[in-house]
Amino acid sequence: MNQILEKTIFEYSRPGRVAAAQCPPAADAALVASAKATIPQALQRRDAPLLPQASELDVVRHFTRLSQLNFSIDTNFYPLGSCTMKYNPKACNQYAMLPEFLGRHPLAPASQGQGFLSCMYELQEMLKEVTGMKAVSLNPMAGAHGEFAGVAMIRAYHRSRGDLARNEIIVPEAAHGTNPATATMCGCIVKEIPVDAEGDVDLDALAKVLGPNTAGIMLTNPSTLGVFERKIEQVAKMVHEAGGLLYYDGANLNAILGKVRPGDMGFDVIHMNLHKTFSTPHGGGGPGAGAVGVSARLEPFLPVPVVSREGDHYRWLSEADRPLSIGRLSAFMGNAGVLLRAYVYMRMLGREGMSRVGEFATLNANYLLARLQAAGFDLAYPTRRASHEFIITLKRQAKELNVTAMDVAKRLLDYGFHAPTTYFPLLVPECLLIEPTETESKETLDAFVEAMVAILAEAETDAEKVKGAPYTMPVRRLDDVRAAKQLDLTWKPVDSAA
Amino acid sequence: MNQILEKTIFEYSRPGRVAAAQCPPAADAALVASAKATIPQALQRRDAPLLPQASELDVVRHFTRLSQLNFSIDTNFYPLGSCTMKYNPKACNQYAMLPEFLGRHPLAPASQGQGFLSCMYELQEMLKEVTGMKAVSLNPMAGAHGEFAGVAMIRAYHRSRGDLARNEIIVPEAAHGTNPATATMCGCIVKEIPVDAEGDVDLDALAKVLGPNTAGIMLTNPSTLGVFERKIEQVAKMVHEAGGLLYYDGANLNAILGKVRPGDMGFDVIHMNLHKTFSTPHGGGGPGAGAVGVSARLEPFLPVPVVSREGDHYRWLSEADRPLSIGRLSAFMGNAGVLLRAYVYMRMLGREGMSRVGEFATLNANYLLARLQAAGFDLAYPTRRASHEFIITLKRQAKELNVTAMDVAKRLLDYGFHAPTTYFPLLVPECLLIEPTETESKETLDAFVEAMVAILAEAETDAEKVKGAPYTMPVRRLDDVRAAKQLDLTWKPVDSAA
Amino acid sequence: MPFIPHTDSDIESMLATIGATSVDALFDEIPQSLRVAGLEGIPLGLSEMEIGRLMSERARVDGRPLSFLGAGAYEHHIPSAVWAITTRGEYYSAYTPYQAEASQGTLQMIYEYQTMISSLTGMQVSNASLYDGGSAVAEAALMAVRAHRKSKSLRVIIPTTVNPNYRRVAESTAGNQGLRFETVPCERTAGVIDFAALQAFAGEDIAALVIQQPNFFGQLEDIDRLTDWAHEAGMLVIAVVNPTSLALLKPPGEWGERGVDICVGEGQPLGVPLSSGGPYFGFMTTRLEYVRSMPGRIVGRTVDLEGRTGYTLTLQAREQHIRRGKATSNICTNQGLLMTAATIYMSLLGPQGLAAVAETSLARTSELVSALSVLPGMRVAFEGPRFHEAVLVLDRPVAAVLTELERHGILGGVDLSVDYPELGQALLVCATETKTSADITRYASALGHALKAVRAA
Amino acid sequence: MPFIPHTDSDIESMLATIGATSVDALFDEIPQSLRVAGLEGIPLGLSEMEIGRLMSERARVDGRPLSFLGAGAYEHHIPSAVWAITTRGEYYSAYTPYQAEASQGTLQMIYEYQTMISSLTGMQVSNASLYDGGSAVAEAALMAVRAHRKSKSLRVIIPTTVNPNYRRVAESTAGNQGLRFETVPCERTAGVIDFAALQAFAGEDIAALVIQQPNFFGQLEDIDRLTDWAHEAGMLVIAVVNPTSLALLKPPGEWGERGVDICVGEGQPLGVPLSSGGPYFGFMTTRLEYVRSMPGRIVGRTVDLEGRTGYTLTLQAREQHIRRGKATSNICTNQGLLMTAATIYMSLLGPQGLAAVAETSLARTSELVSALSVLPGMRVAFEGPRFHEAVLVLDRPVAAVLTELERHGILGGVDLSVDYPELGQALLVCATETKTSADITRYASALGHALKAVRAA
Ligand SMILES: Cc1ncc(COP(=O)(O)O)c(C=O)c1O
Ligand SMILES: Cc1ncc(COP(=O)(O)O)c(C=O)c1O
Repeated sequence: MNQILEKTIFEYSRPGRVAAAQCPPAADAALVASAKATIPQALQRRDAPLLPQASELDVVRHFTRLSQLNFSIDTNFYPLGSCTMKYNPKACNQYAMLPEFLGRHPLAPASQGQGFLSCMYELQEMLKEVTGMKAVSLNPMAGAHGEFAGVAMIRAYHRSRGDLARNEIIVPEAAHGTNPATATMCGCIVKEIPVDAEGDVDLDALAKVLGPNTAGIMLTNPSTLGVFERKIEQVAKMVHEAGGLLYYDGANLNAILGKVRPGDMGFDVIHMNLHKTFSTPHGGGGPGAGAVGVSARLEPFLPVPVVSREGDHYRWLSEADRPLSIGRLSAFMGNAGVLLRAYVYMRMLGREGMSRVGEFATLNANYLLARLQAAGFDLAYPTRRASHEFIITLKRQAKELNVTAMDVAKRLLDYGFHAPTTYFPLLVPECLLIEPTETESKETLDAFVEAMVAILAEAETDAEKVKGAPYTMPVRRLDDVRAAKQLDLTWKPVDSAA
Repeated sequence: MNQILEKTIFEYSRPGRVAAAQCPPAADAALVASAKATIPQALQRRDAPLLPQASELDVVRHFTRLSQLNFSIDTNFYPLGSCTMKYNPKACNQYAMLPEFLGRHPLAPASQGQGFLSCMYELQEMLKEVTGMKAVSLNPMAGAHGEFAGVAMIRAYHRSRGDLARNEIIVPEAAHGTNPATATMCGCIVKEIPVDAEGDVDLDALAKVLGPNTAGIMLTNPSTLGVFERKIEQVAKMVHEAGGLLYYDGANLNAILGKVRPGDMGFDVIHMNLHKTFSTPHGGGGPGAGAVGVSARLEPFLPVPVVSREGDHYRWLSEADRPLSIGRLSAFMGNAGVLLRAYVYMRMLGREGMSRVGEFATLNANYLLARLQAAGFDLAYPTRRASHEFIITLKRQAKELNVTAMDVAKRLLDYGFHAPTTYFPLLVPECLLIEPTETESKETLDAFVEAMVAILAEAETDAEKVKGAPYTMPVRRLDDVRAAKQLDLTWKPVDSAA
Repeated sequence: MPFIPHTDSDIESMLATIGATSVDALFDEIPQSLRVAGLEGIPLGLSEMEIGRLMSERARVDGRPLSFLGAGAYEHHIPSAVWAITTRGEYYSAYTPYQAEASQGTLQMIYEYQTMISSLTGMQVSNASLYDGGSAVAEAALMAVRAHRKSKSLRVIIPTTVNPNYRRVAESTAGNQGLRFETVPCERTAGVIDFAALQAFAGEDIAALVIQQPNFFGQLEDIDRLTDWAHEAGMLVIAVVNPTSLALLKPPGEWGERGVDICVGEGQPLGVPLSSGGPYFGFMTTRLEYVRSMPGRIVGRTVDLEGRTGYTLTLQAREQHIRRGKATSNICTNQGLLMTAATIYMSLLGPQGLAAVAETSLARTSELVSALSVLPGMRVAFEGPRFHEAVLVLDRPVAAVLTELERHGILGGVDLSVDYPELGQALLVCATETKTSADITRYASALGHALKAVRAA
Repeated sequence: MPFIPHTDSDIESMLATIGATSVDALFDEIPQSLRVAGLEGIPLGLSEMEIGRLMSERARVDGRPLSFLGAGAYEHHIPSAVWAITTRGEYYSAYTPYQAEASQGTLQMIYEYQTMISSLTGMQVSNASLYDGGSAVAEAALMAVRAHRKSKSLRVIIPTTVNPNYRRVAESTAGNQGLRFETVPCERTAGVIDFAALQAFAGEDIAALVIQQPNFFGQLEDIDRLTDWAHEAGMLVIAVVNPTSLALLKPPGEWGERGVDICVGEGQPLGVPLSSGGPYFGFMTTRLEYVRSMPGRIVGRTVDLEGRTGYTLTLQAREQHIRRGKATSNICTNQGLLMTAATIYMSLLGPQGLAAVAETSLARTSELVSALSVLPGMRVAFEGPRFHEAVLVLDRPVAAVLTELERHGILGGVDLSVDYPELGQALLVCATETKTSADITRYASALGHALKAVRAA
């Protein structure tokens, strides 16, 4: 990590400086002048925008140095529960970035994109197969976007049957924030239900909320508690009998890839986070891709466009072909480049590799669980198998040593490990949700356990040390309260001394 | 910079681990077995080589982390005299790495390489123009390799005239080590001559060594002392009259690009470090490219192959076309990919950009010189203009404060600047040879001056601090003596605890 | 096993530690009845070498035609440095910067992005990206309804001069929350909002007016008049803009007396490859007063324990992971890497470079329009100022002409006859700075042939 | 000004600081008579956009034919990770690691490389690369002469089974120091060194024997016998090897009773793209006893002031920057970045992967030879074991047949009729793991057509 803090790019800026190689060749000046003259003064910009005026070297150096201030999969182990931070194969990037793929315009005719479209078609087919769904649309641009598509389809389905009252979406209290947020985005009412002491859905509570207003339930299985929902068949039965549909949040698909399929569990609609299970990069916050899969009865409602094959020819199906579609969620077809990466990844794994994902993700999680438990950490669900992830709770340490989950998380950074997910799910106090993924080696897991043990020892002998962490990052702990109170969201020229 | 030291890749290795996606698809097992059976046991390998058995993620992570332990142009200012560490435009890399260029086999026929060959031809032409030479060969793979080609041509020239006694190569004492080493490689005897107090060649000394054995003289101008050799025309006259030829070491071409041409100064043969003046990357030690240019009388001796244009068609000239050639210096045609990068760079600069290189390299050097001098640093040649580089000497500080050029160099690393070239040329005591290049901004130069001033102040108040530097690098100062005495050149499995 | 590092002995010792007899035993909580038999529909795995060859072959099938397509996605020069840096593992493979201390690179970059895009649009604050231009319009509509202090209306006016796909996305997204989109036709001379038709809404309770500039046809709207009218009518104003154009055109923050309230758009022109439609990124900027209604992540500058400057995600109470069902949006993963590319792009181009891109695109489009419209059977649909797109009307079927042009390796534009039948056989063409005069001549000459090959209707 | 950051005010204030009136004044020490007028021969500068388009067009002209060429440069699968990492700015734009503390990345990488290549060749020590395979052979000959303790001979035997271009490079390089290369013909049945002819040198004072394995024809030499014979005759032995083949073949360190003395070769097969011939890298390994005679950089592991492990350049007293005219070579800049790529390649492939590459190449070549040699007028030139190349002899002009194949998009091999007229119309073909059975079938079928099109001689 670069210990020398990097000033902002604006501080490299000097009036009149320009990375000249990037300017387009000067078009005929008279042509430009006469074209500009067609634009009335009132429509023209007066002052230049505050963009850096920097040399190419300064820009390259600045952003290269900035990059070194980041943790990333390529440099660090990232046991972030629910996020599936696995290795992103370089091949996926290289082949998605072939010049022909990059240069293809979204509105280029299908005749100029059979190569690309065939990848998309095969991706749809493969996703159907691994999820057990009947049809897939690749449009949604992230998990939450897929959730939106899913709930919108559920609503459209009920509406198409004249079942207009169904506007309640049930979510377990441990659900990811996007689940209730999505329900709201879709104009639904959120009904939260508790889980029982072993992490399964509380069936009595479920029975109570089910009714004629039930549109559906959103679940992920294994749940965000890191355990497999054992009563899933019963849940499906109850919800279906009540006239609701089941939505599967695919964020945890990695756990069961090739082992169980959401379609077989009774789910009617599912999104897949391709940036988790299918290893497209997280990119420091995105892009993702949240393809949706549906059972046969929801197929007409899928968002458009969808690729179809007709003989040897591939083409997009649009509104005209799918009059019941919930419509378009993206100006074009979603995150095509991300989809290409997922396609390359899936083809490299293949049939046999696909099931290994679930197996080794689960093996790694259970191994890490066993070792951490042996090292004295408390599990949130000690009687359960871990799926691809599991939760430890530092409630005891917080009480006895005054060291919180956040403190341990920050201290881990000093040991070169990204922190696990903290304080999610909210219902487990002082929790760390740990997901190692299948791509990490036993040695890495062992090193992580060692770091956790060392931090526990520090917490016992020198809690202040842990509470003051991190020490070796480019900055110490940041003042979030100040950030929210004294909003400073854009750089201003007067700052240059800062 | 990553402060967590990185173990060796061998320590990631575990028997049986394999980055499976990289293995070729299994060919028909029977075919493999029968093909292997044709190879006698005695010719087969018994034990597997000590290559890492690592996962793809471990390899990516290891080499990414290692990279962060480096300084580089993309992250740091590098005022390395004689090395011309300028910005390497990303475009040069991107366009040299187009799949068609990367995939082209060196023995592919010219008919399958007109695109590539046209670039090479135009590169030859442009290099002729900027150097004032009559013909160019692109073969040599670095500066020293170009020097070799040059001296070999000088020898071949004399030999072709029956002038067999000429085997002495004159070099100024300040010359780069590759000059005398090259003379030896070519079977010549090295004659060193001194420079005068102002850094020009000592003409009396030159006159004394010139004679019937003189093959030629190797000079760079501006010299490695950072000053322009003012008597160059006289030197040329004297050497030519003595029957010798003049060799121009193009390492310092950046200083005079578009301002003066070696051909016009009277040089008969020249090499160009494309990895300096023409901005191909240094790559942590290479590759470079050391194209050679010659006056008309040396053209027949140029190393082959050379691209020629015949009508609209480009082809390689080889031994058959150039019977007097000194021959082949590379198995194929030299560092083609480097040459493509130089081509892209030269086309982007163009005619007007080419002269700006010399101008701004010189402006930056003279500015830095003026500021450092004002800050109290001693210049080696205070009466002279700097060319693209200049020398300061810390002789006084070494004596008064016991702080050496090496100490200052190491301390600069802590300030985020790569050290200038130290202890070269050898004739200036405690010297720092400083070359900022034209691609650095005034602000960067100013920041460097500030660091130098700060270090000088430290040297005055706390010399031990400077002598103990660096402190913020991944390692402190290394024990070079131990490295040379207790040779440890390869990792051994027993080391794994190290 | 591709991407799985486990050796046999690893597996054995890990199982021993767990106390399980086999990997399969770890799935013992899953009802046996649900277990998958196999995935026969998935082909066997390929090595990287094989997939590389397959992808290269498919890419070659698609080729690289000379394209004059625009309509919301634009071919611009992308400096090599942009993606060389963006794909560095430290950006590419990092997670959302929730652990601020280990993510200062991404966070500072977002802060710099927020600064640039705010300034470019003339607004005060920005978020850290939305999915794309279309979804940004939808989010803006939802936000306007949420943020409007004086109106509870769910109605938003979105004229037909707004990109039809943006309108569709807005409808399918925001329609679910009951938003109703009112339409206003385009006026047929200048191809801009029919102001008279718009005025019909005066006096009604409407949350917002959406104005796209340049509009979908490339024509320039009279943004000052529209903005002031809407504000006077008690509506918020949502601008939808092309970021490249803002190097030349008045930024939404300065439209009319007060400037717009929310500004969104497609970020693709800023260094993002066309890539068949994505990943792109939507941008959104607004007034400071509305920042708490904004969806998406926001980065703020603050200090650490020792008083040093640092960056962190802020105002998270708007977001789903804190506020859940009451969040401003359900967005979580956004388009961070594309925003990274855009930040590097804007840094490399600078105000001068971006202005040159805009001017050159403007000039090339005017050159293109001149070259094409003189051909027999071709005419320019609209008069009045435009940016880098134009609608041409043909006297014969556009689709057939485009197919002819394809045979010359040219993608001649977007057929508008489906989305805008009222315009007749209309074609939307675009030329950016990537097109040379020679390209334009080539197009004109191919079009000459194509027009001959297709009979006039 | 591309790549120059100076603003007008920078220039002004810098000149003021210097005390010069103009930039031009800074050149006042250069005789006016020498000043260049202009560079009319150089075209005007292009923007990155323009050069990008030009290069893409030129690349397209060259295409991507199906190639069966070898002869010293081999098409292998290169994992994407190799160049994604190698081109990271921190490797790509770093200087030679003279400042060790600021170059631990490059230094440790070289140390790891030295370990791998030493083990692959079965030798004790390695340098950090030479220019290419050809120059490595030349340097090895010079080194052998220098290192030989008992002989002052300048004669080195280099049989015709060694790559003819390596022989040429050795000659033009080492010839200048008076080295004399003796040749030995190849024996015509198995295409290997004619041992009888070699034995004629017994008793003479010769510094070294060069043995290439697999030899230029792809055939395997009887390396144990040759090595022992040379050692007994008082010569040093220089091995020239293909690194891929060493995953299968006996490493030079184990040839004969004592192993060879110097081992060199072309590193290109280890992750370096063909790229029209370079940049590649030469490797060189040797016995510890000869390390001080070795040319090129060497990295050693040591400790820092605080006892931590670190890496540094060592034994620099061999090198030109210290020893000047008495250095072991004039090499300075080497091929560091290619060695970086090779180190990453070897790490990704591992012993198992590299063995699979070698075996598959072997198998594919045998498949290729079977498919081609059954065609009328074709025969295999040599019997005996080979690796992944083979010589075929035709009954008609090779050159004409190759030209025919080109029309089918196939580069059919290297025409040996110029370098080895004694073999007749000979063609050197190669198939690596990149070739599928379908490719081979395609070649065979095209060859069938080509043979028909060219009349037998
Ligand atoms: C369980 C769960 N559901 C949904 C999501 C939302 O996915 P995305 O971030 O791609 O919108 C996430 C991602 O963090 C998740 O972990
Ligand atoms: C003056 C001078 N001459 C020659 C060389 C040798 O060039 P190369 O390292 O490319 O062999 C150098 C490079 O360091 C140099 O500075």
